[in-house]
Amino acid sequence: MDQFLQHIANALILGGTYALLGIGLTLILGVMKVVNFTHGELYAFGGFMAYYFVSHLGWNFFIALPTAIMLGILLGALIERLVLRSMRGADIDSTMVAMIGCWIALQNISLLIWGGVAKSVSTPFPTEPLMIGSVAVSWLRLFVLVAAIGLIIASYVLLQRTSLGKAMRATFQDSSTASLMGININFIYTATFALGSGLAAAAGALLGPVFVVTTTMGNLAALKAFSIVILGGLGSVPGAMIGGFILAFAEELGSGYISSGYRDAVGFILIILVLMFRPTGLFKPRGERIG
Amino acid sequence: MKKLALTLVVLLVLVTLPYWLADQYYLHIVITTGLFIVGAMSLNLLLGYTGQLNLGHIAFFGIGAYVSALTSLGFEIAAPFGDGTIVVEPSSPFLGFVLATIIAGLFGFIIGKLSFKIRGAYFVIVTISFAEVTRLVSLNWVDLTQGPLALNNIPPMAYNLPFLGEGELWSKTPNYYLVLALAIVCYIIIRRIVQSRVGRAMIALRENEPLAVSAGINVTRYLNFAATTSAAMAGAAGSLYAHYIRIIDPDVFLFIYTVTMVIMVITGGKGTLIGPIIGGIIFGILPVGLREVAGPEVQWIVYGVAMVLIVMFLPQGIVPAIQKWWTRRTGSET
Amino acid sequence: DTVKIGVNQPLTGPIAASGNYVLEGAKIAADEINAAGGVNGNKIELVVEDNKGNPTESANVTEKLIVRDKVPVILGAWGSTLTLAAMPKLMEYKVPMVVETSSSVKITKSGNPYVFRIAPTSAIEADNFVEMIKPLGIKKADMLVVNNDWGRGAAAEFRRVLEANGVEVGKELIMDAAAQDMTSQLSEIKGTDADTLFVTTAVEQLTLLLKQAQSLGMDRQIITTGGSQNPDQLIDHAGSAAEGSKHLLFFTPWVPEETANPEMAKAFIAEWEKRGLNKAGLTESFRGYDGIKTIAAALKKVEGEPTAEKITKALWEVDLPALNGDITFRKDGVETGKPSAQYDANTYLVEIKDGKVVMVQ
Amino acid sequence: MTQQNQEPLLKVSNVAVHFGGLVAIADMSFDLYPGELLSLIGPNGAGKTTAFNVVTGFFPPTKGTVHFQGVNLGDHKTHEIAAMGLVRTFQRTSLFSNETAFDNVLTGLHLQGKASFLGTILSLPSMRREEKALREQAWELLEFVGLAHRANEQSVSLAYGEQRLLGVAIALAAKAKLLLLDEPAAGMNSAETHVFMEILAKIRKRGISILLVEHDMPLVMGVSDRVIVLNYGKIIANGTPQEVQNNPDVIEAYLGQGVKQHA
Amino acid sequence: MLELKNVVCRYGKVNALVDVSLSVQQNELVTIIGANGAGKSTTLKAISGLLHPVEGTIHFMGEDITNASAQQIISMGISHCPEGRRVFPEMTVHENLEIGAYTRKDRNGVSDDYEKMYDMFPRLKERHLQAAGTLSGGEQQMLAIARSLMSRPKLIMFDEPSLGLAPNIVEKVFENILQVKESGTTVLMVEQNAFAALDMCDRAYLYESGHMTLTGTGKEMINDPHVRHAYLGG
Ligand SMILES: Nc1ncnc2c1ncn2[C@@H]1O[C@H](COP(=O)(O)OP(=O)(O)OP(=O)(O)O)[C@@H](O)[C@H]1O
Ligand SMILES: Nc1ncnc2c1ncn2[C@@H]1O[C@H](COP(=O)(O)OP(=O)(O)OP(=O)(O)O)[C@@H](O)[C@H]1O
Ligand SMILES: [Mg+2]
Ligand SMILES: [Mg+2]
Repeated sequence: MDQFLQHIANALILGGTYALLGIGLTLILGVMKVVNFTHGELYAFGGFMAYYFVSHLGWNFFIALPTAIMLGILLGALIERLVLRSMRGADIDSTMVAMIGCWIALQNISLLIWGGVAKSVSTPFPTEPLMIGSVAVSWLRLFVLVAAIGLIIASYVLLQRTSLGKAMRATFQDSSTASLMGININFIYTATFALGSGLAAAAGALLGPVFVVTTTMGNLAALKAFSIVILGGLGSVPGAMIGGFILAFAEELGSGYISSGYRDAVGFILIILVLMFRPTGLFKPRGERIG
Repeated sequence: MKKLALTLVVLLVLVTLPYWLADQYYLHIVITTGLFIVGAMSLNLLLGYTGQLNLGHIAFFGIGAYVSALTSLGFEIAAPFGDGTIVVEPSSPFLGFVLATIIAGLFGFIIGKLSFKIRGAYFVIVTISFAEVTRLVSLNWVDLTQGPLALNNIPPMAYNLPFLGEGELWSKTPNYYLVLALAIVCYIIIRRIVQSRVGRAMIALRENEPLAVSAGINVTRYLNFAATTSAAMAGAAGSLYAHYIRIIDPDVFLFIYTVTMVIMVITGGKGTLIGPIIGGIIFGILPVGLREVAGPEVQWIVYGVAMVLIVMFLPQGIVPAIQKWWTRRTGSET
Repeated sequence: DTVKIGVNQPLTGPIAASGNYVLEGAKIAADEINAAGGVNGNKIELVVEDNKGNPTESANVTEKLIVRDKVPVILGAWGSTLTLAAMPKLMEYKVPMVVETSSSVKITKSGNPYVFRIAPTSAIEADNFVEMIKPLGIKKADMLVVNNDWGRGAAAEFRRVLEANGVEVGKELIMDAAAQDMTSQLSEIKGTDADTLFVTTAVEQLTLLLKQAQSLGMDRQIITTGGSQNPDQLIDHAGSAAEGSKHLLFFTPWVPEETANPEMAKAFIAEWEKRGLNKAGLTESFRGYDGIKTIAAALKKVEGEPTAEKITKALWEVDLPALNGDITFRKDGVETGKPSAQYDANTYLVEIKDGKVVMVQ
Repeated sequence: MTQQNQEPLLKVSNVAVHFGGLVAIADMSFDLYPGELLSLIGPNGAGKTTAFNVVTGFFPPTKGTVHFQGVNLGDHKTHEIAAMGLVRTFQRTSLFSNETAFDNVLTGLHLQGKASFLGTILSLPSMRREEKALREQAWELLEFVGLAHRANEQSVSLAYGEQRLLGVAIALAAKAKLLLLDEPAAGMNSAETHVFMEILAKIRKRGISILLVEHDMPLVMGVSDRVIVLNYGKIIANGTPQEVQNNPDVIEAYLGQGVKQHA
Repeated sequence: MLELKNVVCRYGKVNALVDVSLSVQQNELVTIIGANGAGKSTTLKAISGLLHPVEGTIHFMGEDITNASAQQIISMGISHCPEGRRVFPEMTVHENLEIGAYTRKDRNGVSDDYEKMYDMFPRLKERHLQAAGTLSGGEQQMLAIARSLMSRPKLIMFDEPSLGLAPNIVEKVFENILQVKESGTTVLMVEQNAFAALDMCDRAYLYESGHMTLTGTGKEMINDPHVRHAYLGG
């Protein structure tokens, strides 16, 4: 029983982590329709920035975090201007390959800079767990969960309520018509990608202390993020969150009660099953019709 | 006429390659690249013509490799039901090749069936998931696959033919001809498919599914056919790979391999017949060239940047760009 | 003129760090030898190739080293799968390879007479561990290992030794090499009444594991095997979580005087620090150093043009004081008719006590 | 024209379609007889296109049944229904965009071909013969709708009106017995509409029955044998163009006062 | 107010517009008629900056907008209701209207206009929370028209506004276009329903295969034998 409760607690915590990974991608993959292979790199970038500020410059974690996010936004904007802008209108697959190229290049640049040795970020939180009965929960990861939910709500409000968010959705549904509405689509493209990148960096900076920071930390993270966003339904922010929690529960319980070796397999099989019954994910916004 | 001449020249070069390509190491690169090009061509059948991106394509390659390796090595596993064990005696690599092709194709068919309603990004994630699951199975079903301990000492491809008699292909040259033969056969099959009514049906699915079905095209049937064929081809390539490299471990399922094939297809020009071949040659040779001149990280960086530049300046891919340039130059419609 | 030595290591990708450390160690050895005038008057030259931590690439670069660069001998290839992938090439071209890290038993038992392993197999490691069992008061143990040849191999061998010595072995769980979140496995182990947890995995994952064990409020003896987990790095990264954990190592730079050849160890460590390299690398880099030294020792015994064939023969006669111990090879996998060479390496057990590394006697 | 004595070619019985809470078609029943040109008109959002979608099997009706030549279409997929000879065009122009006009029609001829998977891979002579025949048919069809001169244009680069015609050509290629046209003349000026009327006449000469949805009253009233008026998913009138045109409800709900002036 | 001088537009190698000159005065209602592919839509695209002429100039209120970006041009007070609806499919009807008013700052003014639009097209009010992509063709057309009116432009351009609309709605739309004009907005309209269009406009242009071949007041055009024969089917 205790163990079951512990698994549930772990799943909740992990779900928060996954949701956090997903948010940045909902903007770029979900709304912008760019298959963004740099997501993992921006995630790692956030982690390394946090490491650099906290462990090298000795900054307070809560100053390092926003700074890392800002830099992530800048890097994202840079990528958009240098690579994506000239690929506007190119089909989704070519754009994807461009992103793959950036991914490979960025990852090895950071290997040049940081070397292959893992870095760890010291955390402002007590290392002793918070005990709820027999269930132990790490303070740090509790904070991650809260932050994740906070960021998710923020992005939801941004997309659904603010006029910037509406301009974003409009632009990526039909950019030439959007420009006829007086929307500065160049700005929107850059802003969206930069924001998504910032969120990825945020995830990296928040999870850096939880795990260790390595140049390849983004690879697995990105794969999970893709699964989550698509499981939830492209472009749906709540979808990404629910997707994150579903995946987390599947994996945690799967590995707890089936086999630790098949932990991830359980998640992937779940994804296949869900999509078989809901071919456009759990919460795909409607808008297609025939005729 | 010109075309025919060109084809003949290319064929001549390919056939004589082992003789003027002095360095065995280069021949080795040509062989492994060749197998990846077959993978890319088969991927292109799906991506380029039905418009469905399969980011788990390597799964079929890997399945082919394992099936073929296990057939030729034999294995012993606990029976799924009840107790007792299933023992499979080693048999000929050629049988392995045949089974690899069939079983990989079968999996392709299943994926096609599973995702008959699933399209675009959702199809992508289904295929990725499938590939990951196969990787994890190969990693964890230790009885069968040796898991991470890898299947090694895989025998080389062998033949037993009416006139040629028997033999095993230890050295590179025969392996090269084997790969060449496979590549040519796959090329011809793909070419015939896409230039026919069947190919048009696939393209119709890519271009406009509702219109296609209302024109009486059973799109799922054609998607399935494409998926099966492309998987079978990848499986065949995987089999040859296994008997050539002679060790297979779960890393054959690595995502980066699929990515490599996708790069080959897109940079070369998806939906064109030679696109994947051109892309394959470039991204097969590039790493080798780089290895001579740059440090490990730098090799990768250049590799990535090259990729970005190609799609930035030729978003359609290299081959369509050349075709455009050619028609503009000759003014002739092709 | 010069003798070429091929080096086949993972220099990019997830295990890049280890590969690079081994390479640095190899360079130190090479420079040292060349500074002393080389072997039989020939300078040695390292031809370095990156196998990207990927078996196919490992086969590719082995091919390249032998065919393009015409190296008569190779050092490689860190991971067992990487080594196994390179081995058919050794057979094909009859070129010897000194295996510096790989631990899989398979390597020396698959009838390949061109592999000379200076790394201890999990079996050797486990056997050496026997005398520690009582002192550490191990009654019941769980195991958590990375899901690869190394982890699974270690699990099997330690289970063998522990059970033979009356220790009950409980859960045996695995984790994916790339996994970052092991809380699920740990929660399961937390539920058992075992007194000791044996862990086999790379240092990054180990760091996470110790942290997560702490965050689950798990307190029991944790012993890590495999020798590539650097305690310094654990102290830096896991902090208080690393406290009390014990580690099986093959080289102990903290207490050079305790090593097999203290003078050599001191000199090596000094050179390492002089080159401004990360201290955490020492427990990996010594392998590269010993590997090149072994090859050099063989070269010394070769008269005239050093061919692969002569070097293979010469390696069998090597008797060399090295960082891990005095390296000599015994036949292994005799049953195959084509025995490989194995050196019975020394192993040491250290513990992390109040942020310091101390030997466990 | 209409042969009421005959078996209906298409029989729509008590069909209803709901989207969630929203009722697109409340209750619709009508018959279409062989050789007939029946027009289905009604206000925007009355449910005409939805009716097309149900009849051609794009989605099942919430209630009711559709029979074609006596066969219940309920358990048939769209491509099967097309194979029976029931083919539709789309209201919002729908083409194989990156293909030339010619290839669009050639693809539309799918059902005329037999080429099997194996036959294709072996490229049997019969396949090559068939291929040649299909290409000839494609040319004929382009001639038929008067787009032959645009054959090699990318279909996206055709002007709006031309794209409409190409849509009709693709539908014809599928060997329709009954053609469902959803606002084919939208975007054509009256001269072009006249040309299109002639095309309609030619189509009918081929013995193809037509169910027409159109907001261009001169066209509808000019060509229809019979007109059905749909409003809020219910049929409010069914009769000859004359009857319908003077039906006060129809004028109220749909035609408005200006209709005479436009006609 | 708006002036095109010798404008030439191409798609790839195809000439879509050849040497077209056209002008619209303050508060005029001008229509363009012509056959399929004559270049009517292209003209509007060129004006709103979706497409840049390869030759010639375009001026709006004295400013040269030949190569300005769509966004700049729109914010100068031009609104373009494009061919083929082009509503934002995954946004609700109301959100589409909101985007229509994207450039506007006057909150209250905007909310009044929502009401106006919903009065003009009650059907849209019924459907205001429906995803625009699931609307019927005609409903989408209404939405596109309403959306283009939301920006309170100085010059509004309609590309075949009557397309796919029921006759009674067409009348209503035309009435509204006249009202819009009365209220001081200038209108440039492409319309296939030539009779009605010519009947209501001040001046008209006739396009034939990329060339502007005839111009005059609506009445003149209606009575022109060539126009009667070729475009009024009379
Ligand atoms: N997928 C859908 N989801 C929700 N509502 C829908 C959907 N499809 C159609 N509708 C609604 O059903 C009603 C009927 O739509 P339909 O397209 O059949 O109208 P129509 O008669 O074709 O109109 P028009 O003449 O404008 O084309 C419309 O009000 C539309 O908003
Ligand atoms: N995107 C495009 N690419 C290439 N050619 C195009 C494109 N759009 C239009 N054309 C060509 O430009 C010419 C003018 O097209 P345009 O759409 O302006 O005609 P139009 O007068 O609006 O016709 P319609 O009344 O059918 O809308 C046509 O010959 C058309 O084929
Ligand atoms: Mg309709
Ligand atoms: Mg137009």
